[in-house]
This record gives sequence, structure tokens and C-alpha cells, in this order.
Amino acid sequence: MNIPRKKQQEMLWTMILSRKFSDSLVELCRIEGKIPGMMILSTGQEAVGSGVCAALKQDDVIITNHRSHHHLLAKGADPKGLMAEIFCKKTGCNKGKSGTLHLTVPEVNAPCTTTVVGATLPIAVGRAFAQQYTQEQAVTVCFFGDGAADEGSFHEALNLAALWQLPVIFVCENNLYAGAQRYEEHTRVKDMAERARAYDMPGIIVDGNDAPAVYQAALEARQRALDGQGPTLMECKTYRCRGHGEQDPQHYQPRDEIRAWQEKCPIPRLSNMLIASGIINSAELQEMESMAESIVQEAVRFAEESPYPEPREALEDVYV
Amino acid sequence: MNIPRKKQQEMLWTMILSRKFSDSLVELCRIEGKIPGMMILSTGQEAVGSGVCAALKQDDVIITNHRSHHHLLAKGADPKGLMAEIFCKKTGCNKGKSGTLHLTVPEVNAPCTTTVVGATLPIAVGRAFAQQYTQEQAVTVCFFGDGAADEGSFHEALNLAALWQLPVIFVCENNLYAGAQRYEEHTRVKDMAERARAYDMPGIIVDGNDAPAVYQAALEARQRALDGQGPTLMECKTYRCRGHGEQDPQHYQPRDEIRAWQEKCPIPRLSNMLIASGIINSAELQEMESMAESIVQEAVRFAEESPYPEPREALEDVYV
Amino acid sequence: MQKLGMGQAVNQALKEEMQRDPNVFIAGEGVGVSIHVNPMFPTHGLLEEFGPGRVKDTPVSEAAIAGLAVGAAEAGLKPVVEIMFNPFFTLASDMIVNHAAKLRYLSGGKSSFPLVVRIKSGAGFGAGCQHSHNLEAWTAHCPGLKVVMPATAADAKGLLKSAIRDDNPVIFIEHMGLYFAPMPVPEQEYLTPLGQADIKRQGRDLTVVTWSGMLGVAMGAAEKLSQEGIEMEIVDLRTLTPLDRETILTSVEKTGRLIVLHEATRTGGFGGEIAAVVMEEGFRYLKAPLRRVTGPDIPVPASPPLEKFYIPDQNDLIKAAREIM
Amino acid sequence: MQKLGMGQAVNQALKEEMQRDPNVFIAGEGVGVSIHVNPMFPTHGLLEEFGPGRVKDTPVSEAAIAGLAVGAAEAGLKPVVEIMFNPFFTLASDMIVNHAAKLRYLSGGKSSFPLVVRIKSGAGFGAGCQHSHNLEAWTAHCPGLKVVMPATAADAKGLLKSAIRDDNPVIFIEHMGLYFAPMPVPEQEYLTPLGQADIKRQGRDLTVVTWSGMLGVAMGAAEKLSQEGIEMEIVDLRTLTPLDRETILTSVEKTGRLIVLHEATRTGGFGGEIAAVVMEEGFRYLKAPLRRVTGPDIPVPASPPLEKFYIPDQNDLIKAAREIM
Ligand SMILES: Cc1ncc(C[n+]2csc(CCOP(=O)(O)OP(=O)(O)O)c2C)c(N)n1
Ligand SMILES: Cc1ncc(C[n+]2csc(CCOP(=O)(O)OP(=O)(O)O)c2C)c(N)n1
Ligand SMILES: [Mg+2]
Ligand SMILES: [Mg+2]
Repeated sequence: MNIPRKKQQEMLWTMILSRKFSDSLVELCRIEGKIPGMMILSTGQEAVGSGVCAALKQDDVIITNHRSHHHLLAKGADPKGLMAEIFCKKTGCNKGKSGTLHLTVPEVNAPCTTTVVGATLPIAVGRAFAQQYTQEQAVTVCFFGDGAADEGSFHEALNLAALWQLPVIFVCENNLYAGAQRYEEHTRVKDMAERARAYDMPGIIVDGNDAPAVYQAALEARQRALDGQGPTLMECKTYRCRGHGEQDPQHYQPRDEIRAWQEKCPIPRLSNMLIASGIINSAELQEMESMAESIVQEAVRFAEESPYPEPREALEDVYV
Repeated sequence: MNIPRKKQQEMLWTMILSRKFSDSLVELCRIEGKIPGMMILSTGQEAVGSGVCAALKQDDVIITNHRSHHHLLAKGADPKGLMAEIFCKKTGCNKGKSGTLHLTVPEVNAPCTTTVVGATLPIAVGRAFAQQYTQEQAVTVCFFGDGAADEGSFHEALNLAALWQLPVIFVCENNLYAGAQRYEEHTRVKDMAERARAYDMPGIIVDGNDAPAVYQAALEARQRALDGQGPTLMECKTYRCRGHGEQDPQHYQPRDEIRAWQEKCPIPRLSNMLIASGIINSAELQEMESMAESIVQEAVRFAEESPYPEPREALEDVYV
Repeated sequence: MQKLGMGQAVNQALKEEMQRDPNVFIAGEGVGVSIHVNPMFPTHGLLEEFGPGRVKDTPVSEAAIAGLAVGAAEAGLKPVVEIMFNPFFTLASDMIVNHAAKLRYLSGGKSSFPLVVRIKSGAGFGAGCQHSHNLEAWTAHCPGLKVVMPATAADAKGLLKSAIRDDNPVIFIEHMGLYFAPMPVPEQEYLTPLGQADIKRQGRDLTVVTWSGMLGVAMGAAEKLSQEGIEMEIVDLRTLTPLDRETILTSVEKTGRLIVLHEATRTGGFGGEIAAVVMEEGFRYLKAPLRRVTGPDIPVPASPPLEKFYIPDQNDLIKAAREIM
Repeated sequence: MQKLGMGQAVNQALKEEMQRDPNVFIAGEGVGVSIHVNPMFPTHGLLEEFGPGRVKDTPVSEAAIAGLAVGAAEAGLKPVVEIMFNPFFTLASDMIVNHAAKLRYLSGGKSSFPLVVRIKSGAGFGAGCQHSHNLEAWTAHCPGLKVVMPATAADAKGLLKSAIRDDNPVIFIEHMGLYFAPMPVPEQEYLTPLGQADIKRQGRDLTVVTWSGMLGVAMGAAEKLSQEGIEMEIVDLRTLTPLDRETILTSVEKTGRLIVLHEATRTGGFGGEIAAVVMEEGFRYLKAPLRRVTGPDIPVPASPPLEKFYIPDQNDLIKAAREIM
């Protein structure tokens, strides 16, 4: 793999930023009345968002789901807008209409986020169809979980995308759990990537904790899509280090399993590699961390100080 | 293949009966005001219904769809009840509530017929679950078309059936068309049977115009199901010799293609074989044909002479 | 003036809009190559004129069809997708109701979804309840959607053109019973605005609010009652949401009496909404109880006498009118 | 008397029915092993008591969950399946609306489908419109289904037990806001019949028809108005279909005034049905215009002040009551 230094640094940076972002929320969401609703974090899965988005250009589109923070930050979303939205504030990227579950950032081409499991897939098909229709040199990435791959919408979307050879990359973030269900409790198929064959589509298995591997696979899938060779199903094997949401005590996730995966954490894995290969030094790593820390702190401050929307703003934005 | 003579005769008989039944409808539905609604026939596909149902016992259940006549007759449904229902008469097997599209015959364990494409699959899963739950020594067969295999319900149903190892046989009757769409216009996968792998389920391709082959495959699938080894996806390759419905001019089906498949007609194929192997003689064949003819004529007479339901009967049968 | 069935009027609207705007495309099951060769059907000939790039036949995959519309609309295209029969809307309903209708709101007004979902509906062709089930009340209960149900070919053309140009998701429900009876349709280009009901017949004694296939029943009954000296005013809603309350209320103010007539089953039908609006805002106008003339609370049966029993007819309406005069 | 949250009452009903009838089983996402360990949730502890043979955790596959119920019910089992949040009903709606509700009719009364679909619903937990969307009006518009929406823990228990024993498909909608406030629930076995509304408060001046989570709002407002000498009668529908018209009409006959209060969005909500029934059959009782107090026609927003704005409260009801007194 011959990945540009800058890309490697970028991946490390967005992973660190994403992790700091999550870590801050772990604390904040436990403070009574601070953050409404559920809190769903992507701790441990950052390599998927960072690796995939590093392979994308600004014009490429991502369609994401309930576990979106790492995708959006890696695609370049403003942490302040996200944080304020998570706090349900008026200054949030969606004016408090969304909250944390459907964070939508059209500014970075993340225009349709949905918390309906499996729903990202047909929408991504439509978004990629538009790219094909207008002959845009861009692709659509669709993020979804292993649980989502059991929804009917997965099937219809992959069939149509393959049939029309649309420029879409289906990224299945297999974190071994769907809610409280372990992977093998919700399907018998060993690898989700296997399902690609049901549509005559390439299916690829990637180590989802290895950002450069994810990047490489996404880059190739993107090129195939741009070359008119259609969609790819990319299964990124990773692990949900925290609960489904922050209120989930994870009683059904074996402690050793969590520990084992924590040891495979994608961030030290990449940072060690980059230090070993001289792409960054440990001072630079520390700087990244403190910069991320201060960006997140600034975002939290911004969110905390921002006002809530006025009640009657609820009536806005229903129709154009 | 070592198929009991009686089974072979039975298959031939139900195919002949089914063909006569269809043929009569080809004429009848063209008479203005005779038969309401669409007329969807299974001409040329009889080996699928006959082969599969010959492998079943009375207690086994079939869940069928809009193209159901050959399934139901092969399962033993009374032609009079069916014909009267097709005529929408009070004496029809469903009192005129259904008409031809959702013919339901609980008496022969065909209790849920649906014309919503793909809907047979989740229902069959439920029916098979009941068999597993009550430890009944019986299986559920689910009939559906190649087009139905693109519906989301296909995917959810096969995944669940495989996960729970339910006693269900998914019979995909691939007749090369879904409405006006040729097979390769609605999916890229070469064989629908391939899709079984997406659920870690056995997927089998059968010549759907070869009744004994269908029988054999269904018998094996049934045994697997009874042995607790779960579901099978059985793709029966056949051909829709007539239009989607009788009003369809088939302008998109090449004439040669139709002709070629007519030559592969499953009925002479089996009857020739049975005559060649001495299992029947041509007198017996002729007798079968004239018996089928008179059964169908009697069914038509019954249907024609039967009254329509009274208007207010529309209000019955909504609730228990 | 040209005479067209509603299917042809829809066809003309689609053609004109596709010629005008290259971003308009259509998709659905059999919208290109179809099992029907009848020119009375709405998408007849479009494949030949616009090619397979803009007339997209899809697999039997309603969720994907609807998702296609959602995603493509966000990108600025103008999808017009078809759901073959109203009951199959269920299969597309997550994409339409949870996504087309809500994603704009969820984005805080940043994304928009200018799509049209055409749905064929209506009883009367002997296919039974899995093909005939009027579900307009479902979509009319979903903020973020507009719901249009034309009753004439001319309205269908003008309303569909407006729907395609609207930047919101529009549900456009066509009664198949109207496909086959030619009706006058203006030749020149015109737009019929969404959200405006149309008084199809003036009358002083009784207001009938109706839409879609039932307009013909209302007009026929009105003629008959007129001979008895009862003059019904017929309000054709055309658009269920946004609802034109003003036209309804003005009419009831004049007549003091209200009948709602729809083909859908009674309980929970959109007739209730009309009743509620009048009872809230026009209570003092009312001289008599409401009557709803609707399909009974049963699935649509297949057998001709049963299906006929299901579909409200002129006699039902006349009987209801006499009851409250 | 024991005090239970509605989730616990549901749990008790499930337990009792599963003990009574081996054909009762439950299925759904997280009904066995759950991300919640809170005993206030309805399926808590059932896996431990009844084992994985009768408490079936399913993949995230709403259509399959509903189909499982349809097929198993036909076979004579008594499935009680769960749809996690009301908006996801869309994904199950083909199986429920086109199949559970219609297949009996299509069979001419030969097959039957004694199933229960439990749906969690209600705004108020900050999750936004893809989790909070009250769609009871959809199912109440579908002949063949019964729709139950309890407002108290005691009713939930008795109604769910009746629903499970009913031989028709029943939609049982639980407001999650009621899971957490303990309410008295009789200890002994009892059944609450479907189709009977319950007068939760007597009053002479004004009838409030409501259901589910809004009962509490109505009762609170009634107390306050009582201090001003206005006595509201509170009719808790409990079952939307079959609708208990008699209880509603008797109440309106007494009071002459009607308010309908529901959390769902206004346009096309089930409030319209109540209005229409009263306007048809109780017109002569009416002394004042109708008021509907409902969610506004918007998706449910996430932000607390916006969500609070969405949910109808005591002030909204009191204001409406004053307007028509
Ligand atoms: C259609 C639908 N059903 C159920 C849910 C509730 N739910 C939210 S996330 C989730 C699990 C999803 O698992 P997976 O797709 O693997 O994503 P992960 O949470 O692991 O990232 C479920 C069941 C939902 N949001 N949408
Ligand atoms: C959900 C749904 N969508 C569309 C239709 C209309 N329709 C009826 S049959 C059919 C084609 C089905 O093709 P296939 O499954 O291959 O069955 P075949 O007719 O070939 O037997 C279609 C699209 C339907 N009945 N249900
Ligand atoms: Mg997962
Ligand atoms: Mg086919």
C-alpha cells in the first residue's frame, strides 16, 4: 500500500477528533438534563469513517445512520454544528430538529441521515442514480450496520444498484452487534460480504480497525464506480466497544471480548504505525490530540452556551 | 430416480387437469362479462405445482400467489370450488370474496394465498414456525416468482427461516418474466438459487419442466426440513408460455422463445416418458385427458349455474 | 377541445414536463415496457419518446422505487415514480412517510425532496382488496407531504404539472376508473395550483365535498335531485393536503348542510377531517346533521355484486341528501 | 392494590397469558435479550421465565416479524409480536394491512388470524420524528383490524389479555410515556373487553374524548377547570376500533359540547372520526363548535422546547374548553 503521507495523517487526525468527540459525550450525556434522547457512539469504529472518507472527494456523498459521528467528522463536518445539534440547540446543524440521531450536514454532502435501520440503502441508490443521470464524477457511500443488512431494504437496494451499475459503495460496518443481538444470533451467513454475490456485485471483507486497509478498499471501490463498473459491498469488520447506546449496560457483551477489541483499537494501531514509519513523531501525535481536545471543548462550550430554539420554530421547515 | 409409479401417474394427472383447467379459462375469460378481473394462468409451468405437491403429504402446507391454479389443483383442491370462485360466485371456495387472484383452500392446507408479490415468503415463515413450535411432522412450501425474489420480503424471510432452521421450502418458479420484464432486466444474478448462500441455506436449481426432477428435489428438501436441517431455496427454471395475464399481448416475448419452450412442455415430456417406460399406455393417457376434460367442464357448468352472492354478503367474514 | 381519459391527461402532463425539464424522470414497475399496450394508460409511449435513460423500468421493489425518488430528489432531480396499486404503498411507506416527508424537517430545512409518487387506485375492476384499497387518508395524515387526487382529466393534467414543479414531495393518486372515459382537456399549457378546491357545481341547498372517482357519482346525483328541486353544491377537493378550508366553509355557509362522499372505507377516512373542520369553523352555519357516504368498513370484495355494494353510488348519495333536507 | 407502570402491566398480562395458553408466544427485536435491563419495560424477564422457544428475539426485519405473526396465527398459535417504535410500523404495514386484516375476508371466512401487534409509541423522549410518530389513525382506517390504545396500566393489562384471546388481529399501541409512572392495577385475573370506552371522569359541561397518553392531560386539566366550575367529562376510548359510539354519544347528549384530544398530528387524525360520528348521530345535542386539541401538523422535533410545543398540554385543553363554554 502506497498511501500519501497526508492521507495517513488525515485519517489519524479524523479518528482522534472523532474519539475525543465521543469521549466527551460519554461524560456529558450522563449529566441529568444536559443532552436529550439516546446517545449512540462510534467508539472503536473510527477507522471505518476515517478510512472511507479519506478515499472520497468533497463532491462525493455519504448517507449515514444512527451511529454517524465518526462518518460526519471524517467527511469534514463542523464539530460545533454537530455538538450543538446533539445538544438540541438552535445553532445545531439542524436547528434542533434532529438531535443526535439524524445529524444531517448537506454542506459536506451528507444530506440524508436516517435512524430507520436499513433506510440508508435505498436512499443511497437514489442519490447515486442522480450522479449517474447527470454524469457527475462522484460516488455515493452508504453506511449501515450488520443488523441493517437483514432489512428488506438492503436487498432491494443492492439488487437495483447492481442492475443499473450505479456508482455507490455499500459500507457494512459490522460491529458484531445489532442492539443486544450478536451477529450470529441475527443471521447464519458467515460474512455479510457474501451477500454481494446474490446481486452479482463484488463483495469485499476489510479489517475495519485498519484505517489504511479501509481507505484502500474504498479507493478501489470508488474507482470501479467511477469507471462505470457499478457498486461494491464492503464489509468492515469492527467492534462496538460501547453499548448500543450509552444507557445500555452491555450485559450481553463478554468482558474479555470488549477488552480484546479495545486492544485492537484503530487509533494507536495507526499512530504507532505512522510513528514507526516516521510519518509523524510523538510530539505531532500529542499535538493532534491536544488540538482535537480543544476543538471538542470549544464545540461543547459553543453548544452549552447556545440557546434552545424558540418553541414556535417547531412549525418551520416542514415544507419548502 | 426411483419414483413410485403411482406418484408418476399422479403428477401426470394433476398436470393434465391443470392444463385443461387453464385452457378452458383461456376461452372463457374472453367472453364479455363472464369472468371479472384479471386472468392469470400457469400454462407451461404445471410441472412445478405437480412435482412439488407430489412430494408433500396432506398435512403439509402450501402458501401460494397470484399464479396459483396449478399449485392448488396439484395439492388436491376441488376444481368446482376453484372455478366457481374464479367466476366470483357464491359457491366459490371463498364465497366470491377473492376471485381468481387469491384463491384460498384451507381444506387442502392452502390457507393463505396472496397476490402481493413477495408476500408469500414471510407468511410461509410464520406457518413453518408454527410447525416447528408444535413439533408437527410437516413442512410449508412457499411458491413465488422470479420477480418476487427482488422484494425485500424475500430477504427478510429467507434470513429468518435459515436462522431458525424452519421447515420451509422456498420454491422460486422462475418463468423468465416478471410482468413485462425479462429476468435479466430485473436482476443481474444468473441464478436465483445463488441467493440461498446469502443466508447459508442450500440453493438448488431444478429443471422446472421436468416434473420428476422437481418432485425429487422437493422430496429431498422436505426430508431436510423434517430432519431439522432447515429451509431450502429451490429454483425451478420454467417459462411463462402465456402473457402475464390473458390481456397481455406478450409483445415483449420473442415468438421463437415461446415456441421453443412450448416444445419443452412438461406434459408430453412426462407422458412420453411414462408411456416409454410402460407406466401408462396411451389409452390410459387418453382416459386421463378425457376425465380431466369432463371434470373441468363440470366445474365450469357448476360455476356458470351458481348464483352470485347477495350484495350484503359483502359485510360478512371481516371479523371472526 | 381535445378529449382525453385521465390516463392520457397524465401522460400529456408527464410528456410536457419531461420536455421542459431534463431533470424530470419516471420510474416504476412497467412504466416503460408494459403488459398493457393500451394508449389510455398513463405512461404509454414515454419510453419510445424519452428513452431508457429517463423512463426507468424497475424490479418489483417498492421500497427501492421510493428510495430512488428520495435520493434522486435530494440531488435536485425531479423523480416521478409510480406505485402500481394503492395497497402496495404499504411497501413504499417507510421511504415516503419517514423519509420523503421528514428528512427536510430533520435537516432543519437544508435538504429538500421535490418528488412525485403517482399511485393508481380505486375499486371497480374486480381484482379484490389487495389491489383496491383507498389509502389517501394515510398520506393526508403525514405532515411534509402534499396529497392530490384529481377527479377530471383536465385537473389531472394541470395538477400533475404543478406537482412536478413543487419542491415538496407530492402524492398523486389516480383513480383508474377515470382512465377510460374521455373528458375535455385544454390543449395549451396550464398549471392547476395545488391546495385549491374547485366547485364543480353550484347549488344552494346542500354541500357535497368529494374527490377523485366519486365526483362523477356526485354530479349524477345532483342532476337527479335538481329535478326534485334540491340543488347540491359539489366541492371537488382536488388536493387533500394542503386542504382548502375556505372553499368548503364558504360553501357550507351558503347551504347549511354537508355531505362528504368518498370511496374509501368510512371509519378513519378523510371524510372525518372535513367533518371536523366544518364542525370547528363552520358550526354556526349548520342546519342539519352530517352525512358521510363512503365505502362500508370492509375490504373491497372481488365478486361484481359485492364490489358494486362496496362502491358508493348515486342512490346512496340521494338517500343521504333526502335524510338531511 | 399493586402499583405498576404500564410496561409492567403489559408484562403481567403477557406472563399470565403465556402461562395460561402454551400457544401464546412473543417475538420481536430485543423482546428477549434487550439493551434495557429496566424492569419497567414490557418484556422484562419473559425470556428467563419462558425460554427462547417462546420468547423469540428476531433480526431487524419488521416485515418478517409481522409475517411470522400472520403465518403462525393462521396455524392456531397466538403470536404477540412487537414493533419497536410506531414509525417502523410502515415496514410491517403490508403484512398487517394487506394480510392480517384481509386474508380472512379473502378466504371467505375460512382462515383466521388471532394475532396481536404491540407497538410502542408516543413523543416525549427526545428521539425525534423517526421514533415518535403516532399512526393509530392508519390502522383504525383498516377494516379487519381492531385497534387498542390503553391510557392506564390497569386497562393495559385487561385489554391486552382480551386482545390475546380475541380471534382477530389486534393492534395494541402502548404509549411509552406511561411505562414509568406506577398506577394501581388489580392483582386478580381480569379481562377488559375490547370495544368499550370508559368514562374516567364524570362531568356535566363538556365531553373530552381522548385516549392513550393524553388521558393524563385531560384529567389534570379537568381538575383545574373544576375549580372554575367547569366540569369536564372524560371519555377514554381505550379501543379505537371497534369504536364505542354509544358512550361518546351519551356523553355528548349530556354535555352538549365536544373536545377531542389526541397526541397525533391534527389533519387526518382519528379525532376527525369522533367529530364525524357526533356530527352524524349527535348533531341535535351540540351546543357549541368542536375543538380538537392535537399535535400540530409537523413531524415530532427532537429539541426539548420544540417537542414540548408539539405535545398537547393542559393549557391547550383548558384554552379550548374556555373557547366553547
Ligand atoms: C427499522 C428499524 N427497526 C428498529 C430500529 C431500532 N434500532 C436502532 S439501531 C438498531 C440496531 C442496528 O444494528 P446495526 O444495523 O448493526 O447498527 P449498529 O447499531 O450496530 O451500528 C435497532 C434495532 C430502528 N431504528 N429502525
Ligand atoms: C407488491 C406488488 N407489486 C406489484 C404487483 C403487480 N404484479 C403482479 S404480478 C407481478 C409480476 C410478478 O412476477 P413474478 O414474481 O416473476 O411472478 P409471475 O407473474 O412471473 O408468476 C407484478 C409486478 C403486485 N401484485 N404486488
Ligand atoms: Mg451492528
Ligand atoms: Mg416470473
